[in-house]
Amino acid sequence: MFPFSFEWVWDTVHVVFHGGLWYAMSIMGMGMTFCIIKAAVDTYQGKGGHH
Amino acid sequence: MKIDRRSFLALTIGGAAGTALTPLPWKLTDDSSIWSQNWPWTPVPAKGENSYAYTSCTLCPGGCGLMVRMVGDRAVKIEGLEGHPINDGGICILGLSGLQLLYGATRVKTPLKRIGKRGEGRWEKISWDEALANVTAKLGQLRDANQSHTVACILGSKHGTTSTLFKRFMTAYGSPNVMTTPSVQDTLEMTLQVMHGVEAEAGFDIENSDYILSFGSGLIEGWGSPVRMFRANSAWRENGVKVVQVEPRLSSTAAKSDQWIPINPGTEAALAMGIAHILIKESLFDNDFIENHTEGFAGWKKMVLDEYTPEKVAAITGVGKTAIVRVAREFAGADKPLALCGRGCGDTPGSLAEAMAVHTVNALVGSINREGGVIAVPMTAYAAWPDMTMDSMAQSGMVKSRVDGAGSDKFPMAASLLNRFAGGVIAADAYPVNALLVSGANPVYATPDAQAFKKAVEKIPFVVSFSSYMDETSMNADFILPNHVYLERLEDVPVTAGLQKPMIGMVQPVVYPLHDTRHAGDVVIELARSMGGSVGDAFPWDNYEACLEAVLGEKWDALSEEGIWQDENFQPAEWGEAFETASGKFEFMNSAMGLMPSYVPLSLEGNASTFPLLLIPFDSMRLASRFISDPPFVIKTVEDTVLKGKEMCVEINPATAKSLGLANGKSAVLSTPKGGARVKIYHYDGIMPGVIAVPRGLGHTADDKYMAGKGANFNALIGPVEDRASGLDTAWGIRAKLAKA
Amino acid sequence: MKEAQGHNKTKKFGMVIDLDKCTGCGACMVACMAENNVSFREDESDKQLSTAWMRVYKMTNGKPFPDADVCYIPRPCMHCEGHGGHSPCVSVCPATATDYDNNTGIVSQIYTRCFGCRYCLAACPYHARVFNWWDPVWPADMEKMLNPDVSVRMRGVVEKCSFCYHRYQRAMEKAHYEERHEIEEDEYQTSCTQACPAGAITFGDLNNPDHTVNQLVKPDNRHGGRPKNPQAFRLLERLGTNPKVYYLSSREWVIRAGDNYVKNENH
Amino acid sequence: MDSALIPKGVKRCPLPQFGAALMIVSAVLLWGVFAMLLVWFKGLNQTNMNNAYGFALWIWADLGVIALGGGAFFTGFLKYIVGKDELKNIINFAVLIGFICYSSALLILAIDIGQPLRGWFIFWHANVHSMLTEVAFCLSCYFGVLCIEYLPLVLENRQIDKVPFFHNLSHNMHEVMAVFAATGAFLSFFHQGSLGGVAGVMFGRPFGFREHILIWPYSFFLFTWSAAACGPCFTIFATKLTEKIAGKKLVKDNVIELLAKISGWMLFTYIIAKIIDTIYWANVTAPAMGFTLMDFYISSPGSFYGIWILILEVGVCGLVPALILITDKGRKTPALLWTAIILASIGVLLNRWVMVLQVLAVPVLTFETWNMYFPSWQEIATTILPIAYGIILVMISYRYMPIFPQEAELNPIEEPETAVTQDTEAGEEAKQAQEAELAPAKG
Repeated sequence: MFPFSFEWVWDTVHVVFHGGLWYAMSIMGMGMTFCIIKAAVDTYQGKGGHH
Repeated sequence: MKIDRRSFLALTIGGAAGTALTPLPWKLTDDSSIWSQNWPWTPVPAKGENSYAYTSCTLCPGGCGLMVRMVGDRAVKIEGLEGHPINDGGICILGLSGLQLLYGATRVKTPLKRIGKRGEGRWEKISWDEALANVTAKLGQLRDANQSHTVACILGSKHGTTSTLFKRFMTAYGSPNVMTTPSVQDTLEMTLQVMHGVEAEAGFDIENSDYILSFGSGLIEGWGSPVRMFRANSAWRENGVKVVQVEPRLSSTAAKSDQWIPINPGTEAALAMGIAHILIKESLFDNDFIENHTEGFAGWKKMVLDEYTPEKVAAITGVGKTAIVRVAREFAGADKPLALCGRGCGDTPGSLAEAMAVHTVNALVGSINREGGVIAVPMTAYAAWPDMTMDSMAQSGMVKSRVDGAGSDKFPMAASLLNRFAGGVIAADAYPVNALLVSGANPVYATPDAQAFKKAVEKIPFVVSFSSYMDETSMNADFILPNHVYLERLEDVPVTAGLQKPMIGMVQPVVYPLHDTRHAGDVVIELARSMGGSVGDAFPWDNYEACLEAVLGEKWDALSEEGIWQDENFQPAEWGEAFETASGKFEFMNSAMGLMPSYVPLSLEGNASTFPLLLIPFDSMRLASRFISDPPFVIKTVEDTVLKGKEMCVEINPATAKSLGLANGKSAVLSTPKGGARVKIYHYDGIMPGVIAVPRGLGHTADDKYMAGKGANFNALIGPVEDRASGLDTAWGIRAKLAKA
Repeated sequence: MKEAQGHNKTKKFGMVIDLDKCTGCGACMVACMAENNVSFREDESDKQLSTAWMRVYKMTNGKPFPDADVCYIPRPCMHCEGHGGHSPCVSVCPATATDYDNNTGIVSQIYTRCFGCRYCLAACPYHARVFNWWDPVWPADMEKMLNPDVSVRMRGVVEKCSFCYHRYQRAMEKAHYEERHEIEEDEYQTSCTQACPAGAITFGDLNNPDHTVNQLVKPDNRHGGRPKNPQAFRLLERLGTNPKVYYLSSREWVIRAGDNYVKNENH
Repeated sequence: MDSALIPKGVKRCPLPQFGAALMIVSAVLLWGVFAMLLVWFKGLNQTNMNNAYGFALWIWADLGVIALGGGAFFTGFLKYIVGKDELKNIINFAVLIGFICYSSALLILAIDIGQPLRGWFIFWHANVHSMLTEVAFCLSCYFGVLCIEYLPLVLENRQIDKVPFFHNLSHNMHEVMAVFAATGAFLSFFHQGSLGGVAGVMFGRPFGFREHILIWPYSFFLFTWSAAACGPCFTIFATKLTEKIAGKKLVKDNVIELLAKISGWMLFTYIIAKIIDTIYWANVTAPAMGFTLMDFYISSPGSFYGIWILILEVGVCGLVPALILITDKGRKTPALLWTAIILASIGVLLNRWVMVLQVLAVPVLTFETWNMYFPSWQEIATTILPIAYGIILVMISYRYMPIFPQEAELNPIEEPETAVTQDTEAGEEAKQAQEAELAPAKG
């Protein structure tokens, strides 16, 4: 899973496979972080309240 | 309200997020998997110093050498002893499983006294002193009442010091009723007695033979010394030795042979005579031998030429004429041909006339006492036993007639007829049997017509088992005086399973006795001692080991050091000196006893209309059918075409099955005049139409759940048919019927 | 891939089983069970649930009486090489719990790594792999006979024949202790080979021309180890599993029964 | 009682009725949970699997639900990548179905493996050559995506939405949903395929093995394709079923028909590909291994796999629904549409069954016979468990979240006399809710 686990070999298969995987995960991670931070900011600016 | 919800949500989500960030969940995940890798209920074998202990196997007459791998004081694996003359590193499936007998759940751990009903399995643990006191008292009583002859003893083997001690005890005590587990060797001995006039074991020089003609012998299914036979079989393959198997069923032996000749069950003798006919008619026999070393050929020859023409034989056996002629010619054409008999693993003695017929086929080509032939191996009294004095009671007891009729005018040659014991006990013509001692045998399971035998045992008021295991015989005993398992004891095992040379193997303890058991030999000596008088005097040794050392004399050193003794410079007697018959020659017929090689049809129990099928047994290396039952490892290897769940499979030719409407794999009821069993149908193209076969060695009722309640006991389906010449059991099968369940 | 301690010459351990000599006695099965702490249960008659690393199958020629013929065929793990170590099972194991050792050609199984997905079971056409459906139990004193060289497998993992790899390790340790780099042919033999009373099983290094296995089958390594000996064959040769267990037989029907053929196709 | 939680502008059955229904389904759920616990504590001996049938009902269920859940990724793909905007009216439900299917798949896997506590080794000690590794990674990642896609719906619950932070969060998530959808589609294309690869790479199993393109066997592409084709059919089926139970229209026909048309063509093209694959496999791949097509379909003892199963899968449950769905009339005739979506769903399930169980049933060694298997009650219960769980989740989501944007519009609530004030408010908030819902589409 990680380059430091002993199954890891620096070959194309590993790089491509895990590359794609980490890529996808980071997109999701960053996406969510963005949303949460933005939501926090918006809330601070008083958006979205019903009153 | 709102506040609450908000703070609540915040708390939960914040809490969850918080915990996720701590190492806690990760640590727990890791720990749980580590735990799953070290479940406390999954055993971890203890380490220890590695070593090997050497001994011999006693689980069958084969006499293999063993090396037991030890880790500390644990025996972890039994392996074949390299360089041993019989098995040289090889080992059979049962021998490999010996440790499961040693460490298994079927052991009897202390002397036991029955408190429930016979066979109920309720026991009271007692001390050895109490056990011995009880047995001594009972035997003493009987002896005082002049009933010593009403005590019977059944032994697993007629050879070896332990058996001899029992026999010696019985003699000193005053009972002629010592019986041993029968086998084809008994019949072969008689054959040699009649035709050679010698007291000898039949040995077979299979390794040097170049043509093997087997009349139903399971050469690789337990016949003789199994591992030796396996090695021989492989050698035959390498050296292109031709093997012809005559048998109604495609057994493993038949499948491995170069030619399988299916034959009507029980007509093997007829084929042997048919072959003799061709040998004589085409004068393919060994002139020198026939001319100079045989007696009564002329007369017998006439009979053979008249009675056993290929046509007649073909009609009886179902074997084609051409096949008969071809086999006869091939046999005669070979340099060192050898004909063998003894069906399956050879536990059924079979008919004397048949053994003689097959032996004659060997004789005709001169395969007697020569390389690659049958060899009369004299029963060397290898142990020197001191004389003993028999008191009047012993003497009067010893002259009484035997319960099994062995040695009587009817069966003069027989030394033991276990098959007639049950009948004798139940009839109680001369006298009832008041006590029974059983050692190294499990007759309640292994004797044909097991039910009758059980009835007989029920009739005997006092039964003592010396078995190490809670087998069927122990279950029906009143006292169990458990012997050490062979891996715990010292013992000599003379190998008599058809070897060319006299050989003795040594059983040496590889582990300390696990339980409160005692060597049967020691127990016999103690019994005798406590009986006192001349009985006690007949046993001057302190214990079994002292006795063994004393009687073995100079062989002791060899045995205790090499673990084996064999008569290196033994040479089979030359034809000139080989025969000690009246004529000093090989005798084709014994007119005095009215014996001659011939085919004596066996009248099977049951009539053909109610029982249209012929049921025959088959032996398999994967099923122990003698006094040892299959350990878990071995029963595990039994094929699902032999045993499925709790039902055993019956082999039936698809054509026969079709005519009876029995589908493959379906349950059915098998019944014979003796008993019945629920079975599974197994369509097998390798069995003759009209004949069905079941395995021997299943259907145990005692022992542990790994063996008990699996299939049916063949011995409960068949009854003994006594050979009118020898009195031995000659039944090769029984009539049967199969019905849909 | 694991590095077999300190020697460089790559070996390819394999087995040759002479079906003309095999009597189907079953000694190999029990020799294996005793050596490798294989568990057992009350009812073992359902062979699909029975744990056996070595299993002896019965083949029949399908002909009616009296032309019927049977032949027993022992089946250990074939230790397939496939193409470049991609045996059917090794390539599918998601957790690298089974591995092809290029130094010995042995397919290993790491029980503590396996989490029991059974993909390897499904992938192996020889049914050489078995799953531990139950917790292993040794009744009475039978735990005493467990071999310390082989770990006992817990419930829920897959196990299979290892060509008695622990014996190889022992032999290598001994060799190193005696400052040898190589082991002799007879120093490393599997339990089944040692026990076979018929001497039907031969074991050794297929790459080593001095070893009997090599001489018996003459493997053609340029063609995926195909035997040059016409009487030698491998099970399911056509699947390209490239197994290291070879069989010898003088019977044509037996050799043909080793593989699948489309009707009227001759091999 | 729970009216405060029910979205504005829509009508729901009374709580007791809802509760009663919930009870019944929960009973089934508990039965499944009991079986699950049995398996976890006693081990896989609770199943009827054996060494010849290492994969069985559960793996089939896994492949099945993932195929049926394919509607989520494909609808998302169509809406956010291709830009079929109408689909916004069904995407929520598609996501919900996807979420249910994938969570079920993960649950079943957790039951299926012999050492659940070590299940994570598949990630930690990943063997990248194994299709299963790929499945595990993408599956769990995509499940993450589904959670992200499902979360806004939860946040849109009337009460939660009142919390400004959550309101904003769901709003922002809608803004970037395209990115997530794209990621989801990417992941799905792979793991759907890898599930096909599971059998396709088994070169020891002539029935399952397929020739490769690069590292992927044909079955890889066929699986993705069939999931994309049949997943939406199941989404439609679930929608229709919900409408039937709710007794009202929830999604406009044009939306359904659009989706039906697309999956119709997907299915049609898939079936053609499948037929070509079958022909090639039967004439080239299998014979090279010594098998003819009929060797796989003989009804010998222990095998009930006759050629009928192939005809049923490809013909009845493949070609037929495809033809219905690509015709305008077929889509517009309710009866035909129902038939088509049901057949298509069965078809894909049948395909997964064959690619798991028949693969193992076929004897490969000449001296072995067909393997027989019938699931134990524990297997069946644990397989029904997800269905019950799914129903419950749909019930709750439908009751408390604005799953169907068009519901209010399609089922206007006629003003009752009582509780006037509340209802005017209701109207207001309903509008707001809808704006919030429509926002991403605008932005």
